[in-house]
Amino acid sequence: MRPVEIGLDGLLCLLLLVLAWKALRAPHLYQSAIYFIALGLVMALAWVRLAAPDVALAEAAIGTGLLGVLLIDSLRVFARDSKTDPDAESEEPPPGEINVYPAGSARPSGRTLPMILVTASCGLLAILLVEAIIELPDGGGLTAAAQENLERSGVDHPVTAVLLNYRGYDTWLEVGVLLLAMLGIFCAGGRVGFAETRQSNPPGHLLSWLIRALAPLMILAAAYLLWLGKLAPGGAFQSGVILGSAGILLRLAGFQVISRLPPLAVKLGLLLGFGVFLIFGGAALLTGRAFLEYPEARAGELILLVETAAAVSIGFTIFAFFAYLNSRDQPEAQENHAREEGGNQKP
Amino acid sequence: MIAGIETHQIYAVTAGLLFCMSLGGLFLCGHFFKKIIATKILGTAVFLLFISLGKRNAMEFADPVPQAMVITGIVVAVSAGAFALALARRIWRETGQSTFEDKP
Amino acid sequence: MTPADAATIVFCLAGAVFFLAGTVGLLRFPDIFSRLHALTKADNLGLGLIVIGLVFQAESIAGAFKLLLIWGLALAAGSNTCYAIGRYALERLPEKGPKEVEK
Amino acid sequence: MTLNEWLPLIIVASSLVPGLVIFFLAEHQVTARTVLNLFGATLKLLLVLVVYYGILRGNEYEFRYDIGVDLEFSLRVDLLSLLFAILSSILWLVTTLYAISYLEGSPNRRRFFGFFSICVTASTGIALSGNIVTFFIFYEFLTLATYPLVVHRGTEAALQAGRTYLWYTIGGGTVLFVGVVWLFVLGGSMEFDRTGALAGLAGEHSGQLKILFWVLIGGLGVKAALVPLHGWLPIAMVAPAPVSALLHAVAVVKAGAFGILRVVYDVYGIELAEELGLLTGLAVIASVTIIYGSMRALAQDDLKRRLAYSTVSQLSYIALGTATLGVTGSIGALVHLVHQGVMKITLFFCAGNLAETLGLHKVSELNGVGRRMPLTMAAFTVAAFGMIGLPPIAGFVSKWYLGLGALEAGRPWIVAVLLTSSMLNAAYFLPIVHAAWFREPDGEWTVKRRARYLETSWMLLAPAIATAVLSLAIGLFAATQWSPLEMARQIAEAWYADR
Amino acid sequence: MCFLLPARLRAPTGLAVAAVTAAAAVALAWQVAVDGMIRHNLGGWDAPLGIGLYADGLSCVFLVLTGVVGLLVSVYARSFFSLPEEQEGATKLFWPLWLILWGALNGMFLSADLFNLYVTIEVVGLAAVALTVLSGRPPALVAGLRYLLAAIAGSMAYLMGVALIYGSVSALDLQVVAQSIEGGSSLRVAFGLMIAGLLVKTAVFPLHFWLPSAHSSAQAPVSAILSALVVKASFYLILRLWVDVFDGSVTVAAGQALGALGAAAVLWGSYQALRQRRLKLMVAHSTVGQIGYMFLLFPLITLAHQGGADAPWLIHAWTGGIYQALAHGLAKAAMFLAVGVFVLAVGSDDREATVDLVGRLPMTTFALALAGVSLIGLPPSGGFVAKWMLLKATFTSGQWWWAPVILIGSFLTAGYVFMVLRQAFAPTKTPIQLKPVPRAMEVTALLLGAAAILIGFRAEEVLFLLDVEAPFQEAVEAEEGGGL
Repeated sequence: MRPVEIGLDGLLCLLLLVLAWKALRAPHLYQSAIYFIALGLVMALAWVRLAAPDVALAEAAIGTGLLGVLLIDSLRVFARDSKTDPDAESEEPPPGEINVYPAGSARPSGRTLPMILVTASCGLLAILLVEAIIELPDGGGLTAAAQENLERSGVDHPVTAVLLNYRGYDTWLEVGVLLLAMLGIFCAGGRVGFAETRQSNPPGHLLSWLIRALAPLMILAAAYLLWLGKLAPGGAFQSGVILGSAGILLRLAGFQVISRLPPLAVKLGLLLGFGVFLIFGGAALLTGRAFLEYPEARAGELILLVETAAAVSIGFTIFAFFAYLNSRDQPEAQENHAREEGGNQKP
Repeated sequence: MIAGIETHQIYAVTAGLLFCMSLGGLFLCGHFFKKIIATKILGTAVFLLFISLGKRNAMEFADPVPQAMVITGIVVAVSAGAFALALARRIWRETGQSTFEDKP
Repeated sequence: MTPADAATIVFCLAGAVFFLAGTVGLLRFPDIFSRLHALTKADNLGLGLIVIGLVFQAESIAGAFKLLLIWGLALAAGSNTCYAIGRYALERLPEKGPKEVEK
Repeated sequence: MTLNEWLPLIIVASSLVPGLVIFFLAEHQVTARTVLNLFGATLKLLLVLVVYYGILRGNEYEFRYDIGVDLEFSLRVDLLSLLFAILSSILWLVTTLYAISYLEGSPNRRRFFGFFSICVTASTGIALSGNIVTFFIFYEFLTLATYPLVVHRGTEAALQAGRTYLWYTIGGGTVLFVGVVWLFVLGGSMEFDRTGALAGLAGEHSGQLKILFWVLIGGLGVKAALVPLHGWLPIAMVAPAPVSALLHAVAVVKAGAFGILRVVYDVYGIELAEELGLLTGLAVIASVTIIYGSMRALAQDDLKRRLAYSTVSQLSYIALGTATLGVTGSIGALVHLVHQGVMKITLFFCAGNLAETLGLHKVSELNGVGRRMPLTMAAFTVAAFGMIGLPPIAGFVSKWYLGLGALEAGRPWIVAVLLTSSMLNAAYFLPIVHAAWFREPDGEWTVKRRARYLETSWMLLAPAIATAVLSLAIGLFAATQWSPLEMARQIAEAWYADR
Repeated sequence: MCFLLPARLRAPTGLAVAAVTAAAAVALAWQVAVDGMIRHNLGGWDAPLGIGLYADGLSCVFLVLTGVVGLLVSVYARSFFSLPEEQEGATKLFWPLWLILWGALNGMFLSADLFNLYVTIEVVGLAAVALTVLSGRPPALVAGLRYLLAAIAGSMAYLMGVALIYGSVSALDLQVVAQSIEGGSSLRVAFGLMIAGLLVKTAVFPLHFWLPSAHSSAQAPVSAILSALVVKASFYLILRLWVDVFDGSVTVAAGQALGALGAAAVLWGSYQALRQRRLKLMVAHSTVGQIGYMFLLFPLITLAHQGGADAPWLIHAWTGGIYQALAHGLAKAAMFLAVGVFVLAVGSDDREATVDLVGRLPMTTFALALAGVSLIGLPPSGGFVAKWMLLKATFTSGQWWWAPVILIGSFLTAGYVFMVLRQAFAPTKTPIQLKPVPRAMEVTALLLGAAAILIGFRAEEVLFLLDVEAPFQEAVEAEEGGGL
């Protein structure tokens, strides 16, 4: 290890810690969100330093990109929607007041004791944990095993091999988690289905031109990454995320995307990845192999097919998260607004 | 002394610290929004440990198994986070409640 | 050290200087428009210089082309972001006056 | 499996099945319900008698069923269980007849008879249990089955009584649970026919065994209403008369007393109990209870409450006899188990008749009631004299043996207790008898229920008279081969056989 | 092998899938009982690279429990969600969510891979929260968020432990890990983190803070699923880790600590249940208490290790704890379903509103009573067998200090169960109009209650199943040898 490298890694780690601290302690939610997104970006650098470009891609795209968009979109809600208490209505700041975010860390004075307790126990845990981590043996891992079996797996990139072949079951479940989260968000929203509305203030001409131009490019990039996953960093997740962000961009620019699709297609899109996995798994069982086992000779093609389906589903679901949350509040908010106005007029 | 430190160790220790910090944050932060952020950092810390463990061999290739697990983990964590956000938003809209303490 | 390496070092250093200047500008300038100004210059030029520096290291024409594509995309995205922020600030300015915008 | 193995189970099921079926009948299907009830009761009695006959011929009846690991469900017939089983099946039949008439026209009869049958199932199960676990299972089952009966009326007082009853019995059950598990850990599954399993442990664990004994007695003493655990019994009086009758005569209190018998004789064995010095303590507690119960009974004006305290007192004769070392004392205890049941059920039937026919609940209202309801009061008088211990009624026999046993064991103070108690018995029963027969009525009777020929409905009257006659008969014919006394003698002699 | 397909369809299909799933679980259990342990390597890759599914007696017992409860709850839910009162929110998503949850539970019982277990517990957690907030009522939403955050924190702690284990032994398969495990502080910390994370999900005192509100604010079938099955899943996992993976490295102190938490849960949960006026809250608190009983198993099986692997009480403690899980699963499902019927019919879940329940809803009252009997541990019932075994193990192993906890807990349980039933016999002065309730709902509640009682009659089959590849083989053999 060269001192320069140590210095660089040390600096990155310090930055990570500081950003995390800031994200947790910032007085405003908005700042928290920004620090968190910055943390994600630095983290992506850290992944690269740790020779994990796949993870870096995933983190930057999903962990920071998608979640960042969702967080900031949520801030809009937390800032704008007033309490339903009608008395408080008049004291609310006028609409458009963006910078007044509810403070997140206002803490009643009675909570000193739990604070000390929590801090102390976390400190203790930290000591134990660091000791445990330092004690871990050097070396080990399954790199060798993964490499050895690479030939039989049908792909050349070990991470993809693990994701889709060795541990394909996890990936299947994970696509299931995405589907589940979508259902959960439906539950939380109390409404199934999407209601995209046109943005109240349309973006400028320039932006919509750019996004129109970018969308096909992004789809192309997604396809490229998918293909690349066979031999180099890339694959279903990264590609899916790019697809999803294409959708989010379109949506941000005010396009209605999901509403234009028939409901059945929406459902199919959400289910595609999960279903294709299941079909392959079942087929393998029927032909006397283990669940999710690929025949060696054709593993490459089959994996690509499954990956494509998974990518489409992932992209679609990620976009659906955003589309649902983003559109969720608007009709009702307007409705409320209309009702209030009506109420004001009567007396 | 310094030369004996490996890259992965620096990151692994950072992961441990991050984990504890965000765990404390999860308990101490009041607002739903910050609690959600704390859970995300918690997840990131765990993933960091995984990946740094994969780098132990100081080879060109990092261990692919933890990488694959982390990619899976990130997706799972983001799904959970999105769900939590959706819930928090709904609660805020329905009741104006933004922490577990205040009862509107 | 080959001439290509030397060129890379020069261009990348120049790019870094632009980034540094842009960051200082972002931190020190008083209002939103001048900050935007500093930021975009640094982004576009700094990134451009670094890309050019890296092109010398590219193994193939395709690789070099990809690097340039990145720059192009970043340019488009950067100008759009700048445009959006500026427009937003302009709309709000009459009511609120200049204020902190953090990105 | 042969029929002999299944018979104990069938005996238990003969009341369980009708009970469960009754729940599925509609409230208004009176005939079906009555037929079912009587069929079950008769069948049970017949089966018990068949088994008795078989036992006398040397057959063995045992049903075993493995629940898992080392929990075993076992029903086994021996003479002691037969004694209790015969008592409960006879009295169940009689009480069912009585209850059908008593509750005529009142609501929720389906529920009542359902639980009534289940309650008898539990007490038969207790009688036939072959080991301590099975005993415990039925013991707790009994608690559950009687609760709905106690609160049957649903009034505030009934609910209150139910609550008290539950706290006492569940508390007792919990203590017993500890005792049973502890016992199990020390001595294995505790089959009742393998007495002396604990004897080997006496040297090493005598301290534990002593504590364990009192834990077990503490658990059982709640149902056996030993002072100071008797609090629930007088309060539970609010239940309908047939329930009180059954509760006091067979079901609940006898379960406790029966349990004490089993623990002393079949679990510890009389020798071990004596060796550990446990019997004297038990005798003292029983004596205190006898005297205390009688004193309290004196002070009660409510007829059923007076009877209840009388139960507290009379029950402890069984515990007292158990604690008296020697065959005669044991015979007294065993025979009193039966005699007290028959006499006490008579008294409750009569009290029920008075309440149901004339609306009389208080002792002070009974002046001259003998003229209006001569048959009822005649039955009452017989049973009351029996309780006091006048020959030749059943009570005399048991007291005689108890006293004799005490003298044999060299504990004359027990005789003193018996005499005091008898005097107190006389003091609270004789005024009732006197008032009923020799005082002038206070005024006109307000008649709640009319019958054409008799003083009240024959279905109410017949059971009371039958049990009165029975208590007279088992006293008179105590020396014959088929009497309870003879059975008790055989059981007790078996216990002391190896001494 | 059963793979359990979540179907995105409505009630009839859902019900059909439920039946198939339950049948598959039973069939698998049968196969395991006959042929012994089954292992299936997914994707054809052996451990350590691939993920294995693995069914032994322990997993089958839980699979069958889930199958039985799941099927009955499905029948109930079909009626429940067709009621006009329960149409608000996203209730039509009940079926897909519930079937995913069920599939994930089964996946968890079968999985033999630490990371895969993480994914399944996360699926279980997310699906459970989604079901909690199904009605969209504000209390449910808040409770759901609290539940979700607790669940995420718990699974992250678990995952941190997994990372440490991977770091030290480079394997994730349970069996491989178990073989290659050695002592060391990193393993201890890993174990502590995993257990702590799972304790949050199992809602063991004092980490139960999320449970009462979540379980009581969900709709009736959901509450039943959460209380009867979901908390059992993480209990199963703790058990699995404790006896199969960290077998050699658990210490007496750890066992005692877990037992102490369990004991505190028993007392606190039962006491809180006694204090509640709202029925659903009472039942939810009762879950906290009853879960505590299951954790009394740990000190008993742990001390045994020090005393040699053939200690006679091992088998008692082991079966007692698992029996408690089974009996509680059935009884609590019955209780929540019965309370659900009651709330629908009467329109209130106040404890005092149960007046004259016997007369008005006899079947439901009976179900409630049966479930109560099993919870208290009165014989004959599954709860009785469980408490008997546990109590016996405490005495035999000399750890008598757990005995008072078991008994006081029973006593408190009796208290709150009878507080409900006490009112049930009181006749009403003013006849209250009851809403009609579908028959199927009453019947399923009753069936579950009856099942909770019936497993007390026949423990042998369950125990036989449990014996397949069970830990403590030596103890079993010693026991059998001694018996012969």
